[in-house]
Amino acid sequence: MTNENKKIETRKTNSLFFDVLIEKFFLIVGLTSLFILFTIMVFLIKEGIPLFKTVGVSDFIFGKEWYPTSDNPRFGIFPLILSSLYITIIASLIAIPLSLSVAIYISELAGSTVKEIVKPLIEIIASIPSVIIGFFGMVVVAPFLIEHFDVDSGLNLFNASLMLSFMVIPTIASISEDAISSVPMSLKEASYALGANRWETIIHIVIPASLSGIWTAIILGISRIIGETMIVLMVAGGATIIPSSLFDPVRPLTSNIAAEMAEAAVGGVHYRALFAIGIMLFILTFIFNLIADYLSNKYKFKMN
Amino acid sequence: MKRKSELIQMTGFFLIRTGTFIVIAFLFLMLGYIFTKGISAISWGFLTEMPRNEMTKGGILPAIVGTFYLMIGASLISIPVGIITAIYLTEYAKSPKVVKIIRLGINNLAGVPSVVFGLFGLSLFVIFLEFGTSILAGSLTLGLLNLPVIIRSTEEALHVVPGTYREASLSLGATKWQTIYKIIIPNALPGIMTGIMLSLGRAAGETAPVMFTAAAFYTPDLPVSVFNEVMALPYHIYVMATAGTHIQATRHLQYGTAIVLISLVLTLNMAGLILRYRFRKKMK
Amino acid sequence: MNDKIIVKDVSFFYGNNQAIKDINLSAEQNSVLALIGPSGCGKSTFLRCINRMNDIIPATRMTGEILIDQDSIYSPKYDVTTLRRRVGMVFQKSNPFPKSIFDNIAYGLKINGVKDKYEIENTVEKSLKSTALWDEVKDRLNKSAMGLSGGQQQRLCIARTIAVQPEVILMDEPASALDPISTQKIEELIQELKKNYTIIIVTHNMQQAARVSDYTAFFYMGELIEINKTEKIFTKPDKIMTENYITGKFG
Amino acid sequence: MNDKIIVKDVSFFYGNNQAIKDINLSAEQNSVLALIGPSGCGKSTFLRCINRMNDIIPATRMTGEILIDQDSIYSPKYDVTTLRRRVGMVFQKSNPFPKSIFDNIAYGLKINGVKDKYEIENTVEKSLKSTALWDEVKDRLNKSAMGLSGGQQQRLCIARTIAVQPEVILMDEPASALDPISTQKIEELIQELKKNYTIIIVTHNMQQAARVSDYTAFFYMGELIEINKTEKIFTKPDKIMTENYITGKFG
Amino acid sequence: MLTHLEMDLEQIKIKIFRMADYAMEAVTSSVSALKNSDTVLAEFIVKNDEEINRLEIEIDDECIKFLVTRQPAASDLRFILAMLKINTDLERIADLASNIAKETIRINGAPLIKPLIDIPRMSEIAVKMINTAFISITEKNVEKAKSVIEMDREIDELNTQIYRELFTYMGESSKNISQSLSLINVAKSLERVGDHTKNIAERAVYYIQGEEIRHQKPKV
Amino acid sequence: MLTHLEMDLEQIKIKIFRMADYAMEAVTSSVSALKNSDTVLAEFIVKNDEEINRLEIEIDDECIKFLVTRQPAASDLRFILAMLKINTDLERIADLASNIAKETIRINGAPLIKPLIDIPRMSEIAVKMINTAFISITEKNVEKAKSVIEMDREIDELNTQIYRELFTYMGESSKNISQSLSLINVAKSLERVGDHTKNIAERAVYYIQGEEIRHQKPKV
Ligand SMILES: Nc1ncnc2c1ncn2[C@@H]1O[C@H](COP(=O)(O)OP(=O)(O)OP(=O)(O)O)[C@@H](O)[C@H]1O
Ligand SMILES: Nc1ncnc2c1ncn2[C@@H]1O[C@H](COP(=O)(O)OP(=O)(O)OP(=O)(O)O)[C@@H](O)[C@H]1O
Ligand SMILES: [Mg+2]
Ligand SMILES: [Mg+2]
Ligand SMILES: O=P([O-])([O-])[O-]
Repeated sequence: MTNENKKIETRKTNSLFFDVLIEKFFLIVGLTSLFILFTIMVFLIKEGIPLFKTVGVSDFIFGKEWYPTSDNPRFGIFPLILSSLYITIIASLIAIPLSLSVAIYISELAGSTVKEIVKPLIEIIASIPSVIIGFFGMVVVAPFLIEHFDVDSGLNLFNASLMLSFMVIPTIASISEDAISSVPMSLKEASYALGANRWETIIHIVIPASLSGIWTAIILGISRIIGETMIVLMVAGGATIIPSSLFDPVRPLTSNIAAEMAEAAVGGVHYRALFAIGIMLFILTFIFNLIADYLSNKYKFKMN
Repeated sequence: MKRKSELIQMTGFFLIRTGTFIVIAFLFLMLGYIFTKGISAISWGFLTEMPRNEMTKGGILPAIVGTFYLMIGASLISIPVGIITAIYLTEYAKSPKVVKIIRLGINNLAGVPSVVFGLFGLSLFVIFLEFGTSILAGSLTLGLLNLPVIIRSTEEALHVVPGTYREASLSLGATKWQTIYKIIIPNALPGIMTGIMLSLGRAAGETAPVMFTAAAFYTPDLPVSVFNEVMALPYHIYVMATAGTHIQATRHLQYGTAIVLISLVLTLNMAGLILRYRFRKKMK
Repeated sequence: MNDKIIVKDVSFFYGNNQAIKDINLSAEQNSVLALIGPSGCGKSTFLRCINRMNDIIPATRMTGEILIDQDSIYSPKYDVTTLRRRVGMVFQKSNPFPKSIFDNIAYGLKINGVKDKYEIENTVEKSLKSTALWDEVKDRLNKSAMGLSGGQQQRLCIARTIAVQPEVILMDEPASALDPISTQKIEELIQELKKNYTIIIVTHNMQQAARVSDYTAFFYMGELIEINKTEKIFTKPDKIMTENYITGKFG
Repeated sequence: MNDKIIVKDVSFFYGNNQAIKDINLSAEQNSVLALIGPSGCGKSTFLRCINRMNDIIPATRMTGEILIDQDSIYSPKYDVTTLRRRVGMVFQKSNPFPKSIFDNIAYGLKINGVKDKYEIENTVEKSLKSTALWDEVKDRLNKSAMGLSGGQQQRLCIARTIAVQPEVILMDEPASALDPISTQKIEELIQELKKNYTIIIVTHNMQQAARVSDYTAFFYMGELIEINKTEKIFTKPDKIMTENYITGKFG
Repeated sequence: MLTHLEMDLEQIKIKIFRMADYAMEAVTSSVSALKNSDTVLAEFIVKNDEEINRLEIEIDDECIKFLVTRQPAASDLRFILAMLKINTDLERIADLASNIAKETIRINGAPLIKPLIDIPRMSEIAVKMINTAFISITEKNVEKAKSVIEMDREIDELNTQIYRELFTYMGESSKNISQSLSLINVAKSLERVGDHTKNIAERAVYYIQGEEIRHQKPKV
Repeated sequence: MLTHLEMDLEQIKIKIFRMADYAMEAVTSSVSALKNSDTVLAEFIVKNDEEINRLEIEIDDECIKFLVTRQPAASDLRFILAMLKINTDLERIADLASNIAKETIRINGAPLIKPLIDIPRMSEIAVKMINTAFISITEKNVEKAKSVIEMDREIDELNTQIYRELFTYMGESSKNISQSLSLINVAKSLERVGDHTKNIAERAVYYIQGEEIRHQKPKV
């Protein structure tokens, strides 16, 4: 006994020192993300802020004309902002109900086999690169719109919104579905046990109980819509006008950056203006993410 | 009274089923369309040859290779940093405040639009650090872009490992690192792998950041150094579909490239999903 | 005889796995029947047959007949939501809805078509009083039910159940997740409730069965080994299996 | 006196919240000490002070002193991993590692530097035998431990603990998640183990405390109200608070 | 508000007190029947013993039920255990009273050989002992319980005294033998009532303070 | 392998059997001391009673411990309850034996007025009763237990017979009175030993079949 004891007793004191070392190292690496976020801000500001030496802030934001390369360049991004706004609203209006249908379907209606098929399918959509969706919008949806809706160009506000909504549906659906499925079975059973049917249970118990999770999903979805570049670049049409119809071509903020970066001279005013748009996007999505973060924390708290 | 609620229930279920059907139908429509249109373009040569005749003929080898380089480059950054960050957050960080701040940073990093990442990569790596438009700059940008994906899925995987395992291991006299290394990481491994797969898929499909930092419309040769420009599949599709001189003539090549890209991304994701599915099942 | 519930030849299958086998028993009106037996012996399954809660589990099958007040509850013309209102259920883990205390109780009324605000308020108060919870919560009816302690939550769940005026209350280990003091309160409550309801309770705790019930049924491997007056079961059971289980000489 | 563990003026704080207050007690070698008291009274917290398991919870603080074999375990020169090997712990929910049965037990040996294969095999067998598990699992040592039943898992966890030759075993409600039969087996096991170990067990179940322990300590709101011979506590406690708790006349 | 547990305990207490009342009543009446040569009353007492037997079984059952359902500990357990044994003692006391009544029946109205003074005195003390023992239970008063044990001495002494007296009587005339034997028997019975009451008091002490005081002083 | 619960029960059983042995021994010896006018043995018996008292308390304590720690139900509970009461009866039986021994001491070697035949017979029956009662417990044999109740009749009859006989003796000569009273007392004591043994048997029946058979036939 004592003999064996000794064997166990001769342990590795150096492993303790190793432990401390590892912890320190991990801390430093752990701070990388913060450092990156900070660096992004620094570089966006460094490249973008000097714009405002030549262009006033309100001219920039509320200016209705965007002629970066003309002899008398004007850098008003108001049409771009409105384009982004409209696209976001319309895409959300399409995406949210569909996503919630999918989420409720998967978590509440589908049998286990169907569920095991549909859920991966939705996750497949999530992984399809946006350039593919944009490509599809260009080569299939646009001609379809021209043919059936009597519009001049199939690349327009509506097409972009449609494609964007298709892109975010999996995001919203799967986060909402997580929230809905994490409503404990016991709550549903309690509701059934009181004589409620499935629909009443879904509407009165399940959805309210998962509401903040669903909100998180929606906010994150919207944030993704605002930030998406390739789809709008390919199917929004690219006109810097203030849209007046669903089928007007538009140019949202992101696609503007992507479209013009190549031709903007490094360090020039145009270049800085594009970075300034980047700053706007950064701030905008930052705010949305804070909201989503807040909501999901609140949600976590509730479920405990 | 009960009749009425049954009626409401039927209507509600009908709407939900319809919505789901629309979404699924759209997916099949899209994939089906692209595959039927593009399958004829796929051949061994398409995958292994250099493009010819201003890219109206030949294959897409450089784009495939470029995408692989970018994926690998991005992983070299994001995997170690991501996993270590996740381990730090779940296992080491003591102060809830620090965790909260770091996690907030990660969430926001995840929310930064990819085009903004592109801008950042452009200004920092391409211009400031003078890497030029290159594999290096692109990989770094994609790596940072992917960091939150890896961190989150690793964190999730670590969280799923029951706290009781930690306690059990510690209570047997294990040190913290022994516990992490011998108990926690092995148990979380499938979950971590999931994150890696998903992030690879994402790296392969991202266009906007690559566009600014790494991608060339056309390179005659395969890259030989990390400071070379490369072609990349998504950018290739975009350019051919919007900016080429022979947009209509190369349609079937565009479809073909789309199929290759989709297959690549879906394979990676599928692998990730299967791993995750197994992992979750095991953890239950 | 005043048998509220009569169970005839009931078997239940999860897929091909038979969880309970040819159960025959009856439960007297205004009495407490306790179901005891080792884990996995089918107590919960049997309980959930009585309000057809097993209906919601796919790939399951029941044979036999259950009568409540002489009506066969599995007959096609028996409405399952009506059944569940008449046969309330309280679960092992307290599961209040993440709503206010008031709404938790009002919910059952609303889905059962009660619209009159005054009536709802009245019933909420009555139910909370009969679960001895009123004094503890009357000043915070609009606060979330999640803020209550475990024992209070469980009593709220009982209040929620009796608000829809069931006749039978099924309880599946209602106190097993509670501390002794809360457990005691629940047991006291069961004693009170039996004046107005017929109660069937599943419990792992034999002493609890002994304390609260009038009749005890001992299940083993899906079979009903013995049902008898509780006192009889605990001092002089008829079956040797019961004796062994009761005295802890099992296995 | 042969006091294995001596606790002096121990207080413990979660942030500003004092969970236990000035606890003084001692535990005799080769005896079972049961900690009882209502939920949240600090039993688990106290238990986890003894193997410094609370160290891993951030923002906590302990004052006072705990001596094991006259050594102050909170002194800076006392290695915490050595302490935890000497003071084993078994948790409420059985938590075997998702490894084979063999590896579950071998793990503790390996991390403690035992490399000899023969020695490891030997110890695994011995530990499984002393938890009466050997016969049940000897043919499936390389199968996953997750395939064992709840009670077997819990005994495996005990085997895993004793494999590293602790002197003290702490148990935090080791049987509360088990059915009565498995519970009984664990209780029998505790009776056997006390021949070689000093055991401290937290339990909600007063009868369990009465059955397995030699001494019982009653905690209330973070304070140690009474510690005494178990028989004394359960027939004639000194403190009226203990009496009330034991007889269920609380609150 | 009483909990169900307390109500159950109260129920048992009420019954055992009723039983004590019966026992005291039986002792008093049996001696007064003897004194007044009241054969009818004596017969009634013998008959009534059945009622007490019924009550004994009832109390035992309730105690057992309480043990099974309540798993009592500490004072509750001591209470139940004390009641279980006190119950037996009370039944025995009632039996002894009925023995006394049977002697009365045997004497069958024959004139008493001497005026009864000490025997009623014994029965008074016995009843007082029972009463005090039960008061000690209600009041949880150990001193009172212990005083019962003291009183038993008096009864024992009176018994010895009566025995001597009647022994003398018997020697004086063989006519006296039969009745003397009866009276010795009665006195002996009362002495045993005292013994049982002493037991009750000892059990009361156990209930109240959880201490065993039986056999601390050697028994008489 | 026995569980700890079974071991605890066995422990109690062993002690109560030892107690029964003591009691039987005491009864046998007390009567043989009387028969042989063996004052030394008688004194030893009186002294030895303390040992039995100690054992009684020990058994009670173990039963209480068992109740507290094991929360017994069904047969285990019935066993413990039976033991608690049987324990009291045994102690009382030993007491009665010590009473008999005290009478021997009182007679103090004086020649016996008649050869003792019926009294040893009574004691034999009593011992056999005790023995049978405990066998019935070991074998869980209700019939044997009930046979004990039958045997009690014999003892009662012998007692009545002895009483009559001695009554006649006393009438014949007043010299006989003192010893006759002693012998009546002895017989009475043995009759009571029978009574207590009957109680034991009744409790055995309760333990074995969970049925109350006390007071089913009116008591003698
Ligand atoms: N949803 C289910 N699907 C398949 N089998 C099930 C399901 N629920 C229970 N079973 C099986 O049916 C049998 C009876 O289970 P049940 O839950 O009724 O037992 P129980 O007596 O309530 O046990 P416990 O005391 O552990 O709650 C068990 O063998 C169990 O494995
Ligand atoms: N990690 C923690 N952080 C903050 N407070 C805690 C933590 N763990 C416990 N507490 C608090 O400390 C007090 C004592 O808790 P502890 O878990 O020791 O009680 P317990 O007696 O073991 O209760 P139970 O029987 O429910 O397990 C409680 O008030 C609890 O809320
Ligand atoms: Mg169950
Ligand atoms: Mg605890
Ligand atoms: O009533 P007793 O026979 O014990 O004196």
